[in-house]
Amino acid sequence: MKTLIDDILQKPHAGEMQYTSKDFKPDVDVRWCAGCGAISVLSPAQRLMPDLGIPKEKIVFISGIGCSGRFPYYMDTYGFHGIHGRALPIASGLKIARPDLSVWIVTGDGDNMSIGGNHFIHACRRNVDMNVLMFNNEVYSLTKGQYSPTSHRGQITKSSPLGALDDPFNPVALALGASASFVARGHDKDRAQLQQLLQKAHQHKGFSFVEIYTNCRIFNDGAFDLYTNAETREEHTVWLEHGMPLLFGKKKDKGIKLDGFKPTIINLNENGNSINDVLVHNEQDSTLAFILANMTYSEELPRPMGTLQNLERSSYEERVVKQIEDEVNLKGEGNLESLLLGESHWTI
Amino acid sequence: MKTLIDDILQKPHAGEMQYTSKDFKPDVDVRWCAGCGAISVLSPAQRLMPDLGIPKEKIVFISGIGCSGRFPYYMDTYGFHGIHGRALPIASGLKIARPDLSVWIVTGDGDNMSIGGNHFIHACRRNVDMNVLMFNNEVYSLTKGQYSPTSHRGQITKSSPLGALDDPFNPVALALGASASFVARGHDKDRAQLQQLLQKAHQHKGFSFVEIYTNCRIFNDGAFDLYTNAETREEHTVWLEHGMPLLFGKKKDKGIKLDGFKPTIINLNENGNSINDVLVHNEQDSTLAFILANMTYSEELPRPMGTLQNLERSSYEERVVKQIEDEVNLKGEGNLESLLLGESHWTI
Amino acid sequence: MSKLTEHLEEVTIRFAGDSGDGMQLVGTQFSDTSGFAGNEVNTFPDYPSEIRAPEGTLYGVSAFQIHFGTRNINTTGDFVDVLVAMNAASLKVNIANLRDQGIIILNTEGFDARNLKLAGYTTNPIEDGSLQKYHVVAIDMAKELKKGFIELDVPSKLIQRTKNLFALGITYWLFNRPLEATVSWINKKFKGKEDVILANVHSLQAGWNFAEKNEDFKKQYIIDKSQLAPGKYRNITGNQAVALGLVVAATKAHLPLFLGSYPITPATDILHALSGYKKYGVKHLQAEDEIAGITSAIGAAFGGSLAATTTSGPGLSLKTEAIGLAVMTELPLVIVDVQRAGPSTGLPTKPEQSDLMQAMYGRHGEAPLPVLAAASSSDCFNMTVEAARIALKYMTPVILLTDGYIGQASEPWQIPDIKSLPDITPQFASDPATFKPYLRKAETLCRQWAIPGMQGMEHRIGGLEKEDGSGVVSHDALNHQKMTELRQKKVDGIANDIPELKVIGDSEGDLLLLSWGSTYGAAKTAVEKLKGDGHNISFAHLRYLNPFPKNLGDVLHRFERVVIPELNMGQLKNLIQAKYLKSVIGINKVQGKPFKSIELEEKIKMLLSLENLNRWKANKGEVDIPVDL
Amino acid sequence: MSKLTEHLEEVTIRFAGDSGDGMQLVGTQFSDTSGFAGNEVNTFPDYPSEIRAPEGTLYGVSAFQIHFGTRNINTTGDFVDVLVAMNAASLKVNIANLRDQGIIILNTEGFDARNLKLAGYTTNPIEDGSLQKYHVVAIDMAKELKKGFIELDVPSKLIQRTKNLFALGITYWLFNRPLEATVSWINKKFKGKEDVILANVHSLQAGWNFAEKNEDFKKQYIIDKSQLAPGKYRNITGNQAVALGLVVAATKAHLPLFLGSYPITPATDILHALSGYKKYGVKHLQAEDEIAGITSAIGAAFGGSLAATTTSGPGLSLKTEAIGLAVMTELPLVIVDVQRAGPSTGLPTKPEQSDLMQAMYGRHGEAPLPVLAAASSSDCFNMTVEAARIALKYMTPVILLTDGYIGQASEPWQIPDIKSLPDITPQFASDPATFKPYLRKAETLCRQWAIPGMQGMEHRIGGLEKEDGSGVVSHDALNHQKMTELRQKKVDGIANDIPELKVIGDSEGDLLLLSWGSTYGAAKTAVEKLKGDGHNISFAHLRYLNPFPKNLGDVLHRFERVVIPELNMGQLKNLIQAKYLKSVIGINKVQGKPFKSIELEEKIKMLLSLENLNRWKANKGEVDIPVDL
Ligand SMILES: Cc1ncc(C[n+]2csc(CCOP(=O)(O)OP(=O)(O)O)c2C)c(N)n1
Ligand SMILES: Cc1ncc(C[n+]2csc(CCOP(=O)(O)OP(=O)(O)O)c2C)c(N)n1
Ligand code: SF4
Ligand code: SF4
Ligand SMILES: [Mg+2]
Ligand SMILES: [Mg+2]
Repeated sequence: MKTLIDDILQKPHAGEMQYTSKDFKPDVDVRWCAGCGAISVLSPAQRLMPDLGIPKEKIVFISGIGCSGRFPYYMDTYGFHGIHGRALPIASGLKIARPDLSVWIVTGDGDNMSIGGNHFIHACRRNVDMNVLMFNNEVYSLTKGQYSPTSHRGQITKSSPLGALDDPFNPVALALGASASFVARGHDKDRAQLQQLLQKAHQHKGFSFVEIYTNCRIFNDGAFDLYTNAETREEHTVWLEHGMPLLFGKKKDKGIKLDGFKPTIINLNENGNSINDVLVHNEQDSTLAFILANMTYSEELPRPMGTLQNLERSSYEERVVKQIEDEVNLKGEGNLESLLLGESHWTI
Repeated sequence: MKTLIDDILQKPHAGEMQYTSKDFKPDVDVRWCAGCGAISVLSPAQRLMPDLGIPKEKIVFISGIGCSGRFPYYMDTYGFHGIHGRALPIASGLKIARPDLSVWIVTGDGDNMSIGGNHFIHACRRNVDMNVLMFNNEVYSLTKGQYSPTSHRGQITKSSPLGALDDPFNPVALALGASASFVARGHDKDRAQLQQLLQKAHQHKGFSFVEIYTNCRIFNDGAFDLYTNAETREEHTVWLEHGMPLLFGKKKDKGIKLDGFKPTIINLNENGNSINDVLVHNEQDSTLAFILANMTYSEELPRPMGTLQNLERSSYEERVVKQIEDEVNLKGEGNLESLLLGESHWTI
Repeated sequence: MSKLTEHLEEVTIRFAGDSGDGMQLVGTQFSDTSGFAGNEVNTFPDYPSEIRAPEGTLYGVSAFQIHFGTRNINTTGDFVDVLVAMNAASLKVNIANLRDQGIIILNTEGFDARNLKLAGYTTNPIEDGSLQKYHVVAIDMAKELKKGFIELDVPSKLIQRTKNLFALGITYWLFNRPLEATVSWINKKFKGKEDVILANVHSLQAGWNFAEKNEDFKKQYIIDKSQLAPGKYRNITGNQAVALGLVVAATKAHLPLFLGSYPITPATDILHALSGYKKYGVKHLQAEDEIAGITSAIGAAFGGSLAATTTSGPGLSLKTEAIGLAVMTELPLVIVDVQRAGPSTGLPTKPEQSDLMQAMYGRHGEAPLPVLAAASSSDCFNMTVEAARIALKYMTPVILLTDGYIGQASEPWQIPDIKSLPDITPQFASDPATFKPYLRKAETLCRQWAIPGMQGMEHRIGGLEKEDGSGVVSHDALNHQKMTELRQKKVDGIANDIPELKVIGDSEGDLLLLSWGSTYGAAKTAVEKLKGDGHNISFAHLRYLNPFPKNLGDVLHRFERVVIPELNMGQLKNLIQAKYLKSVIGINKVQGKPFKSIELEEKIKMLLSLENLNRWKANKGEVDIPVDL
Repeated sequence: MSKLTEHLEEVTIRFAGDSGDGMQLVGTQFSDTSGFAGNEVNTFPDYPSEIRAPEGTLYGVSAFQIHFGTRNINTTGDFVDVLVAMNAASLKVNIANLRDQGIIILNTEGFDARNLKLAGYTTNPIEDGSLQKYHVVAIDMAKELKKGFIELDVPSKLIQRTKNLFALGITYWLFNRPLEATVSWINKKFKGKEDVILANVHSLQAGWNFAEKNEDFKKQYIIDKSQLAPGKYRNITGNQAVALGLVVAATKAHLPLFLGSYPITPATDILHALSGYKKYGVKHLQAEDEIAGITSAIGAAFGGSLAATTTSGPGLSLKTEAIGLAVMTELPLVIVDVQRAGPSTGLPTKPEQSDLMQAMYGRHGEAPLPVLAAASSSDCFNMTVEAARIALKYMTPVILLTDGYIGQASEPWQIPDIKSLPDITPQFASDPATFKPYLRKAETLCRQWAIPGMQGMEHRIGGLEKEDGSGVVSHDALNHQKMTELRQKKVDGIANDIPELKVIGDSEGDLLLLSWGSTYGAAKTAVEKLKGDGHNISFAHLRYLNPFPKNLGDVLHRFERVVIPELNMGQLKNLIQAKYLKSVIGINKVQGKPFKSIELEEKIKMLLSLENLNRWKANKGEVDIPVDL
């Protein structure tokens, strides 16, 4: 079953790979609006690529439709700008057919959670090894400003002039409900953090979902300011790091404590509270991940950022390859002649 | 804005409603295989209808495609046998347009979780007041036996002769992740329980999801025996009832205790364990619901049955109606002439 | 200083600038004011496809074109007479279409080194003589504005943002337009923000004053009033007209209106409009995708609403399966497709007429349904009401084709008197004793509509084949044949209920120009021009694509040659050849742009040459004109 | 007791019984054995649409029909000569198609009061004389079987379950067939279950013995061997043939095979087969829906696989948008549509040819792609390989149309020698220095395939319009025109790379019968019959629907009349009239069943009458024959 693809795959990368982030910048204008959050995600991604140690011809960026959909044009790798909502199945087909590739998906809250919602939950379940960066700006931007499945109730947009009536998805909770193995959240205002999350997503074997708050300057400006601006974010977000206590606040003097299943805030300077009372993060605990995910829309609690869940599980395409190998080991490689002959044949 | 529909709606039901379950049985042969679990769901549904106190012309059953899809033909109410996977949006459109109706959806694990998965999660989120009965037989039956998104890994079917490679969805966990307000599970072997769940689903305002284990005699016979057969089910399931301790076993002498977030089994006859150690169910606790949902595929723990979650939340179509009313109250009923005139016009 | 005046029949003006320059705003004002002034008007907004491209770039140019005149204004104008260019990029992008001797009003501020570079100019066109064949008025608008504001206490940032109104004021002077309409609009729009009102009104007036005083403006142009029927008028885009058409149709049918939709360019404006009509009782669901959009509409139709779904090409493709369900269940449904250039994502902001075959045949199985097409922005209103009428009278989904051009372009629309519009009667079942869901009316073959809530008519429908009459699921061979034919006959029969095709000009002869959809404007203009020049040519326009008007076959066969211009590769041509075996000459353009009337005029002139006719005859109709538009 | 023998040219036998009676199994055995015996064979399984309907009901009847003979076996047989009926319902459902004087072999056990009632018989047809015109052999099979088993130690329940083999044994005697093949199949199938083997083999033999001894069987029928080309043969269904075709095409192209699919009747068997080919390295994704099925295949194609997706009507509708993406990205993709009766869910288990227009035009925008159609079960193999060849050579999605009839029917297939099949060469890019993704080969206009892993050819593609050559996103007007034309020309050009249409019979004349897809068998049989009867008629069959064979226009115009039989309302007729302006006479049937050859024969005979010809001429080709099949 040797194929022409094998020849291509086995050809080693010519020359040495001494990439810098520049090698991943194609010679085109970036056509997002000035100040668009997407631009801030581009550079950590371009900076990460050299660190992966993967030849760039083995890296593929796949997107759907939306402002986010342009991303592949700005990455000098292989790229596929798909149709609306279908980046994930395109990527799944590619990765299953080509486990040797590093596959990245860039999508939006509409692309991934609205029209693409089904592919998203199935991708979570199936665990094909690929990395999804979902640019959540809580609005449909490319179509000029309608509410999206992550817009909040009451949000005024062009298609909800009197306020949206839907409650939003909580993307990380949905991913957990669909049993995604890696679930994280970052935002456009902290590129170092973001780069770290992307790196982790890459290292995780199986499906990795990174929700990224990206500000849309034009249609939903400031939606995440509280959680992303340098002045307020310390008070309004909490960073999740495996094995670390959930501390937040400018002076890191507040912590999350669990009261039963209910996260509450404690002040380390008060009432004899101590760091020992503070919840310690465990990426491998699905229930904890769900509790943390559900802090998302709370008015009082800080918004969780970082890695909510990181489980080890075999990836789907590994299983595909293994099933083929097992079968070949058991029965020998298929003989096409005998396949054609079938169960019974006769000769004339 | 009075319409012809209002006339129809306001016409009172002629005669008295003295229904029995027979009134809901149309004069047609039930064409499911003998012994099909679907048949066992039909009778509790038919028996429930008279209790609802709703004229039968106000009840609508909507289905997609699959063996379950035939359900509406066996209910002498209004019915719509839609296309594969689309029962939910058909039902949503109907219910939003016609909040006066009692809308029921019958779907399958393929119809609802495979092709219809996106509509499902959005329906959970949107909370239109309707009741979904999902016949989960962990296989595609109508198409004669392929694995479905609830089939277990390794399941041998016509399209997975060497074993399915996917991990299944846990439907109730997915519903919780998508923030469904009412989530329950029943099975085809206990009709009384089932009738009770359907009644509760009906009473719940907003979206109600009831997963129903239904045996497929032909393509997946016995898949749920452990959890549904009279001999084994007491040991292998636990019934969830609000405010009640999670006891199970033939003698109800075993209980579920939480060890942190981890459910464990305790024997009330051992080690001085007492009923006070046993977890008490709370339908309104989303974290608890998720913990219980995650017991589903555990090898050791009993499988949770009954109501996992039951939250109060305004229904989507109520909000639609209210937004219209508020607007009319604020600005008066729309004047069509002035709408046509628009922002600026001139006269010639 | 008194200036000359000149009378003109028609003018095309184009406002062009950077996305942030407010060109759409002043364009709309100019066009409204022209309507107020009693002219025929046709306008087209030309947005960049980027949301907000970097300032000064070629792809960031935003423009608005207005074609206005005394009579016969059917297109947005082939060539531009007056170009307002706020920066270098906007000049670069738009000059190609400027008529020789056309007027250019330039804002010199937008021609600094940076802007010139971004626009790809190596020398400044204002100075390098390259604009000699035009009449250029270069103005430092910022400077002029500052002058005017000296005595006012308004922040200078605010003043800078009103440059567009300064430019508008200039053009108002140029065409001797009153300022009142715009002034009152400004007052309404910025109510409460006194300094903004002040700044805008002042700039508008300053522009007028500047032009009046400036020597470069030698003449004022007068465009006489049109002979319009008396009545109330407004400017309307096709998308607005569809939204209003749906509301009016629901009202005339005494039904609630339900829209199930998913945003997509260039159809989203319809959703926007309807989502704002809460006080008219309109319900809408912005669904999770197009499939949910249409199926929710099908559910609402099952429940007795006038249901609609709106989309563009990719969305229509996704609705394919559900449209088949609507055909099978015979439920009323209005499907609006605002066509854009394909295939796939294609050129999403550009118009095309290439979904016709899909509208006709884009479903598995034999699934016929009526297909209509609107001819112009305001015609979108009529055809939407007509689509709803047919849907409700025949219990069928109907596809209405418009496109990104007429969807976004506007023209004056005579506002109808609602009371005078005919009622629409839904086909509700009434007698439970005789009720069967698939019993049909003899004349229309439409089935009865029994909706939940009607006692004694409980029944089940769905996508499986039904038994004639009873509607019970049936796999019977002859029944399937019968039902397939009935569905076809029902649609075919609508031909008896629609107007016959009207031929303008001789009813037989050498050449018939047959247009459909948005090509109407260009075709009509070209024909009028050709006739004016003494050519003999007949013209007809198709609004009904399925079924065709009853007399179409007759009309076609009365002409030696039939010419169909389309923004596709020949889709109507295809349909007509298949059905009438009549050879058609196609004029086809797929460039993401509407036809210019001059393009059609020239092609047809070529065809009208005796040489071409003879060649055509010799080749038995197999000569096609090459696509080289 | 020695019996008479009679030689026959062809026979149709139909095994019918309850779903649980094992009719599919014995049907398959009979058909394999007939193949072994050197006959031409054509078979059709006829399942109930219920999974397992209640026993004894009319809608629970399961049947298997085998048409076999010495020559010219192209259909599954118009009429049945021998009917095996295991119960009353199966008699009731199947008798209409039994030839007068046909043989009925009945199992009397299935005619008890309960069975008669369920079948809707008020009197027992065995006794009431209603079967007089047939030759009835009524057997109490249970009783006969018990007799034979007296000496064996086998549970009686097991014995009862082998009645179908008893019936098979009878039919083997009737046609003097050897038992060996079936015996060895039983041994293989039930390996390890000795008593099951024993029971089955014994019953088979007992059936044979019973018939030999029984006086009601007066004659044995001999069907002479066919003149088949020497080689290896097997029976194959169309769905199996597609699966094998894909594997072989991938092998010949030296590419991995990827299938992205979602189950749907009647196409699922292809997925089933391919999911079992793990040891051939086949990868498949049973996706969450049809959209994921095709888009995953597009992803795999981007990665260098021979990618395929398989479906039926509703699934094809859902794939609409993604097919447009494959057209725009110009990636190779094989799309197999096993057509079923529509619209919507329609008659899901029944065949139709009504997706042709959708295959041609069912996409928004101008999105041309090649469309092929297989003529028979075994031809599905050839046309699948051909579809893959075209997809890879031209970098294009290709739609292959089969249908539920040939998909599930089987016929003997001469197993090809793989080595002798031509290689397929994928159009891989090779030189990074000159690489551009949309550079095209001059002859084929196909673009280059650079897949991830190829160093130095990193590039981005997608659904937006591309600049010619560079593949960079472009909104340029003339570029869009050019690309639209290039995509069309590429597909049109394939006409130079496919066989010309062959006419069987005179190459010009009065009447050409033109078939496509699965109507091939019935059409061919009808033509042979008519020719045998001395009629002058020509015949041609189309496998390529887009582009058409180069000479199609010529061929059509050489005949006065062209007749196209289709299982739809005239879709190919439509295409041909549109393209060639040649009036076509349609014979159309939409009954969820294939044509009988006799139906076509009679229609054509009617057409061949002088009167009809004259009428046709007088009406200038506008006489159509009514659809009354
Ligand atoms: C099938 C289809 N439906 C609709 C659209 C129109 N459309 C393009 S992008 C988009 C929403 C994008 O929202 P999101 O994913 O949040 O992206 P953003 O622009 O906000 O980054 C829509 C509705 C389309 N291109 N294709
Ligand atoms: C668009 C479309 N795709 C595929 C099918 C074929 N199909 C019918 S039912 C079904 C799966 C049904 O599975 P499930 O919902 O579990 O129903 P069950 O038969 O098991 O009750 C499939 C794939 C279809 N009818 N329509
Ligand atoms: S519209 Fe919003 S999301 Fe899109 S490019 Fe501009 S800022 Fe970014
Ligand atoms: S196939 Fe299975 S699910 Fe379908 S009717 Fe039969 S037993 Fe029920
Ligand atoms: Mg967004
Ligand atoms: Mg199922």
